[in-house]
Amino acid sequence: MKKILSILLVLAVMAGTAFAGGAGEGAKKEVTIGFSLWTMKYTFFQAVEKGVRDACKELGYKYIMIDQNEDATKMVNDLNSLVGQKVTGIVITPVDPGAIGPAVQKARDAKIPVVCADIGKTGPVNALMISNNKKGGEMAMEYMDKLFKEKGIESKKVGVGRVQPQYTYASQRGDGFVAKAKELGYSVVSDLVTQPPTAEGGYDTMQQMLSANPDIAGVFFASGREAVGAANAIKAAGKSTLVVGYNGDPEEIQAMKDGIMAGDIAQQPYYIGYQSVMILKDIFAGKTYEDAVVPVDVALLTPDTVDDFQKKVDALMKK
Amino acid sequence: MSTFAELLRTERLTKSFPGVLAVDKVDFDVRMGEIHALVGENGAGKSTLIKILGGVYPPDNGRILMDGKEVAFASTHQSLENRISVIYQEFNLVPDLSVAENIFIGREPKTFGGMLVDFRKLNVQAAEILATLEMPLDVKSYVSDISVAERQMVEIAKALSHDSRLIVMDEPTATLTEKEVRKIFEIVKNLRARGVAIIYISHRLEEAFELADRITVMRDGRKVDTRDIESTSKSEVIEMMVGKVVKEYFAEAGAREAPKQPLLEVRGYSVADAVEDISFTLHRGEILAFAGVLGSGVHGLLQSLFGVVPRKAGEVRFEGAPVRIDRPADAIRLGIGYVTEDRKNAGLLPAMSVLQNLTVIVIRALTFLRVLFIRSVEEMKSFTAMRSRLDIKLAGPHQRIIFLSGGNQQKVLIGRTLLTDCKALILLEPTRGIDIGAKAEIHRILRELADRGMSIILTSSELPELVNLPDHCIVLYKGRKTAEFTRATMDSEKLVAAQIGHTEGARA
Amino acid sequence: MIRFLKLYEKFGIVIFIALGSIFLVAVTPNFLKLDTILNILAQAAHGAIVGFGMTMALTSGGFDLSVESIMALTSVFMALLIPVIGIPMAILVSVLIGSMVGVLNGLVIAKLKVNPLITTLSTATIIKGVALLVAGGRMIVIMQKQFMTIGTGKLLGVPVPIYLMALFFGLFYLVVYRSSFGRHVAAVGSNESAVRISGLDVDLVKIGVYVLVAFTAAVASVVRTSQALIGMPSMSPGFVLVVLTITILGGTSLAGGRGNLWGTLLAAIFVSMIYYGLNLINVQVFYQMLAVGLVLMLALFIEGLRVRYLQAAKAMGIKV
Amino acid sequence: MNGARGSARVWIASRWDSFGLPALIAVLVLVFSLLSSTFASGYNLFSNLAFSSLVGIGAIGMVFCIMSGDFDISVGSMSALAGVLGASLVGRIGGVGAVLVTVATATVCGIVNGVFVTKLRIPAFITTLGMQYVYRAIAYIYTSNTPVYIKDPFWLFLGSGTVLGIPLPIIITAICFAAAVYVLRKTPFGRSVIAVGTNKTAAMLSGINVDFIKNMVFVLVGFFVGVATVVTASYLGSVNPGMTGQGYEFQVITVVVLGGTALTGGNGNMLGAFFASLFLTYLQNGLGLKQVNSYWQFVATGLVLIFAVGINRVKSALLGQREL
Repeated sequence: MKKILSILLVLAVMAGTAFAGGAGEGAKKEVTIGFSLWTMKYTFFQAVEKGVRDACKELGYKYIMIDQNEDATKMVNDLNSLVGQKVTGIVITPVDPGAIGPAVQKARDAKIPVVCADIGKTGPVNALMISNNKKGGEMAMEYMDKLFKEKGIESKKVGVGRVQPQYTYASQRGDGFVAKAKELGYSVVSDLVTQPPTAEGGYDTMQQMLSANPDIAGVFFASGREAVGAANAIKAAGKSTLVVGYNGDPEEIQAMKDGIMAGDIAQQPYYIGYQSVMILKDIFAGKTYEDAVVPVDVALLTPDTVDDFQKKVDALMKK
Repeated sequence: MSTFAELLRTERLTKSFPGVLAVDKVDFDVRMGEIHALVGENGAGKSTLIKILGGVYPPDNGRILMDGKEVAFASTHQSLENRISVIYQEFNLVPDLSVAENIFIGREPKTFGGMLVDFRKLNVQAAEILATLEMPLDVKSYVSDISVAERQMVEIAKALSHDSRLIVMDEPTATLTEKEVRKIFEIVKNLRARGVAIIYISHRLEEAFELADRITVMRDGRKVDTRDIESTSKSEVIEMMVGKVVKEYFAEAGAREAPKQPLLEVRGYSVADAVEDISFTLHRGEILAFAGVLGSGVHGLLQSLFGVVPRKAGEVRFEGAPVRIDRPADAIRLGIGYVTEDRKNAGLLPAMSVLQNLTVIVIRALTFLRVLFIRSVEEMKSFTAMRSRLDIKLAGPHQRIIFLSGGNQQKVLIGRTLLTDCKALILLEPTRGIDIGAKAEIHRILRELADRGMSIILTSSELPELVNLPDHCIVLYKGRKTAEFTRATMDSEKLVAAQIGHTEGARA
Repeated sequence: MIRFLKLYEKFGIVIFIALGSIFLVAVTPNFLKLDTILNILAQAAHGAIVGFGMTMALTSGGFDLSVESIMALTSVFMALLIPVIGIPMAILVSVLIGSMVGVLNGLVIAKLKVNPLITTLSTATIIKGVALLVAGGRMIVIMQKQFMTIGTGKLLGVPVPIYLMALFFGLFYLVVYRSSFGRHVAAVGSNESAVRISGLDVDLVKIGVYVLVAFTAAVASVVRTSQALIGMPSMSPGFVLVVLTITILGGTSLAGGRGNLWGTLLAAIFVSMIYYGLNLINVQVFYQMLAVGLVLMLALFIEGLRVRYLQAAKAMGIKV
Repeated sequence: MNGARGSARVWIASRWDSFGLPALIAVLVLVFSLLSSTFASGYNLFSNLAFSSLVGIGAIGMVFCIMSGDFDISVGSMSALAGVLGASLVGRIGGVGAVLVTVATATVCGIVNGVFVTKLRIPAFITTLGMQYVYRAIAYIYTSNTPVYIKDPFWLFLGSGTVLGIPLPIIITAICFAAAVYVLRKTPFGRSVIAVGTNKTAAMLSGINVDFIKNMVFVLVGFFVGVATVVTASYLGSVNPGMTGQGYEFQVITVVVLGGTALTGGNGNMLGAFFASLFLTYLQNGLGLKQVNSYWQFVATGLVLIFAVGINRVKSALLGQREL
């Protein structure tokens, strides 16, 4: 009996407030962009977020960001919640691109356009801005090949440290690297997943690679901070193995300045975020996007190019 | 050492818990170097009173004075500082520490500038204290490995190590054998000689009268009176305790024809660490008692008969047919009931109501299609029936069992098995730690059951129970049958002798 | 047999290490090399150090799931403080801050009597948030390269973390088995009410325990941070499960009362060896997971049989 | 009883189990709806309700488990394994079959855990700690780490469909909880679970087959995790061997404990778990909509947790259920 009462209590309150809320809804007319983000814990996503926010500011859009906290189910609930408050458009950087299908469908049914900012997509999204992970891996290998030739390094042994397996989109970086290595006649002697997926994990993994192949010539780590850890391990072991990372986050830039990292594949998170909103703007303006994929190029950073890259980034992030 | 100088006095001491007034304006005093017996039925407030003295419960009202000065008992620590040690019934030793560590817990001798424990010194000091108790016990052995009596000693040693002026003992002999009880008595008396005051709580009046200088009786949280032991008598004390005169403190041998048909036949029964090659027959309507001190294997035997511990050898026939009893469930199915000696740890279901505790065994019988849904009405019926049959005192069926008095809890446990209308009932220590009133009631109940044809096996560490209750009593010593008595041949001296191994001519 | 089983209780994990080593020696020449072995030990260090703390927590009948967050918090503060007050002071202060989380855990568990599991689960969330707030969500690069020595340097050819591991083992050995505090921790885990009655301040003991766990986590964080040279507000995700696996594999029971530091030490080395070894031969990460899980289950399986055998022996009246 | 104040405190305390969390939820909802016009839309409240069922359903089995004095932290991996297995079979055995397989798989995992715990007497926490590696690994290997998409209309309907305007997850949750409450309060099994949880020995002496009960409890955990997985999978439209159920175990345990079930066994509150799950959902959603910095959200959630569990402690203290 008590139980039933308590349930009724909750339902009653919900109904009441729902009614109250219902009254408020009709009011807002201005354009609102809802942004659902993987997490605010890592630099890359912070940059994406900044891009989206700036774009909205520029266009005078109202902006709501909800953090998925790396939880796929929460992500879906957040999306539904955004749909529920009738936002004008949705940008999403999904922690699990495979899991947005139904939610996106809901949004589209409610005439709300959805743009994915990187990672991937399922369901009827209007557009996906995605940086070219595979190409990034290939570029890393090509760059290494170039350096080997310059430095006259004979060893044909290279290694790759991948991101956690559940992030399939990012394992393409590794795939690209491995494919290109085979193509250029290198042998990938260790192909490991970095555990834990942080700098100190990169350190451990690199030590293991070095024990397995002391003469390993170069390694590619599919995530920047892991690459930094790996570079430290190489330094500590007094080796000269070349390290190339992926992302273009400040810690990598610093590592390259210190000369412990040979190169880095920079993504354009800010641009991805910013551009996603611009696509929405076009859609609002009547331009049709259906299931469009907008590849975003990645740039190779070398010790020479790193400085002005950093200037650019700082400029953007300070804006 | 001025004997009879007042050591501790409580004034209008009051403590209440939600729903109960546990201790009600108690004025109570203890003198130096006296043994002060504290008696009263369960729920009379004895335990609460001593827990206040032990600093476990802060009193709601009233004051406590030592040597005439008011002192605070906010924490166990403070009461120890006031050199009061309380030895609770449920032991407060740490199984995973050694005897020595337990005695000096919190006060270990240190080395390395107080950083490390000086185990050598620790063990020496502990050994010294145990020596004064003439207690041969390895101070390095883990408490988890020593006997109950030994633990009792360790508790006392612990109290001495605090060099306490007042030691409170709650039922120290409840689980001990006659021999061990003697030992404790010696120690207690020699403590008195040293000027230590002792508050001695016991349900065994004869102990109180043997030991105590004064006796205080409590009832319903109030103090009834304090008397000098010379100026009172057992019956008077009992009267004060129960408020009414309980006739026949123990059920009397009624004229009963010797039971005939066998129900349970046990042959060549052995249990590891307990008994060797035991044979006996339990007849319908018979009360069979097993007497035996700790280590006699009595408990092991009875537990094994109910399938709690595995048997090593031997055969069991129930109603003529050979049976295997590997799990309690088997025994219950056959119609054997079991009441544990360890109410707290093996009997009660603390999180559950009295009702649920009572019907736990038979619940499936009270259930539609045995699993689908419990027929609440039926359940309540059987509850009320059993409640009135055993006269269980409680607030209501949904009251939590833990809020009942020991006696009533015991009744619930017995009622639990009776609901199964079993043919045989095994009881271990049926009246341990419950008050005289309840004792008498439980004995009456057992009698009635036997008269109705129920066969009962029980064991008890209380001599009068063994002497008066059973039709037939078997004495075990170190796992073997050493003596056997019938109602006719029962003789308490011989019984005690047989229990402690002096069997000359005891066999009847 | 019985004696063997008693021995197994303490050092059973050695057998696993032996078998593991034999396997790895057989499959890869790179295993049986000095620097490989040193690296394995070095990579075992942080797990072992926190493992010692966790062993203590389990001995007290408690639990700590907040170690990851504590490491993150410490890491962040170190990165922020090193430029300001120099490396030694920064380490000191941030380890202190990390240990303070232990005080928080201890207070909630001891005073509010909230279950340790749920308490540390909550504080883990809180501290994660705090760490992110302090760092402003950034990875904070540490410029002072000499800080690397702690995690990556060598002394007489032996990595520094190994020394730390040894030091902490010795330290905790004394604390757990020889100090009165350690004995009281065991006592609390074994029979709390008894300890209360004995007039000991149980709450203080508990708080002490959680401070120690936090302390070990903070120290582990120093090692890890110096290896990464980055202050990370999100450090070593999933580490707490590794630590629990180590502690339990080491044979410390959740029941409390008795902890097995030797076991923890050896188990840490063993776990490190599995991951390191399997990576030497490029085993896919899924199979590594499977390996760890199966090994743990196997250990438990044997443990179960051991206990059963002892019980059976008791039942047959064999003195155990 | 000392004075009216005391009795008032006891009055509240004794009713906390049934009304405490609902009251908190009511307050929460009211506060947030005052702060944000969008929070309190019926749509939002209901979609949150549906979301909270993902953890809620999984919590049902865990309530039984924790009441019986045990524990299962393998539920996350269990969910992943069951999900990928079921989803991968849709093509061959159809939606209904696949759903059944999913539930069955999780249930089997439960049996495995149960056998380890009861037959080998290994503490459940440890067993499930080990199995959680194993289940997750098998899920990875079986799918060679590729997400499996749910296309089957029937299955999708279970997670995102509505009946009479009510989202199906809510209906499923309601049914599950109704059944669970019934089993717990009205059947001998429920009684046995409590008995085993509050005093194993006494239960055994009362003829209860403790091992069987414990086994069943783990089976229940598996079963309800299976159901939760089915709903979650169709809610997400896919199962991902690496993502599904990440951190699920702690979410579930959190709501169970927050719901007023004691980790010491015996005392439990089935509906409490549901309310707790709802409570946390509304909290996070509200904070999110209020644009509270996500770092602060961590802090807030943690504090609320401690606070809420702390209240349960205070309650039992007020009721004089003090253990010495």
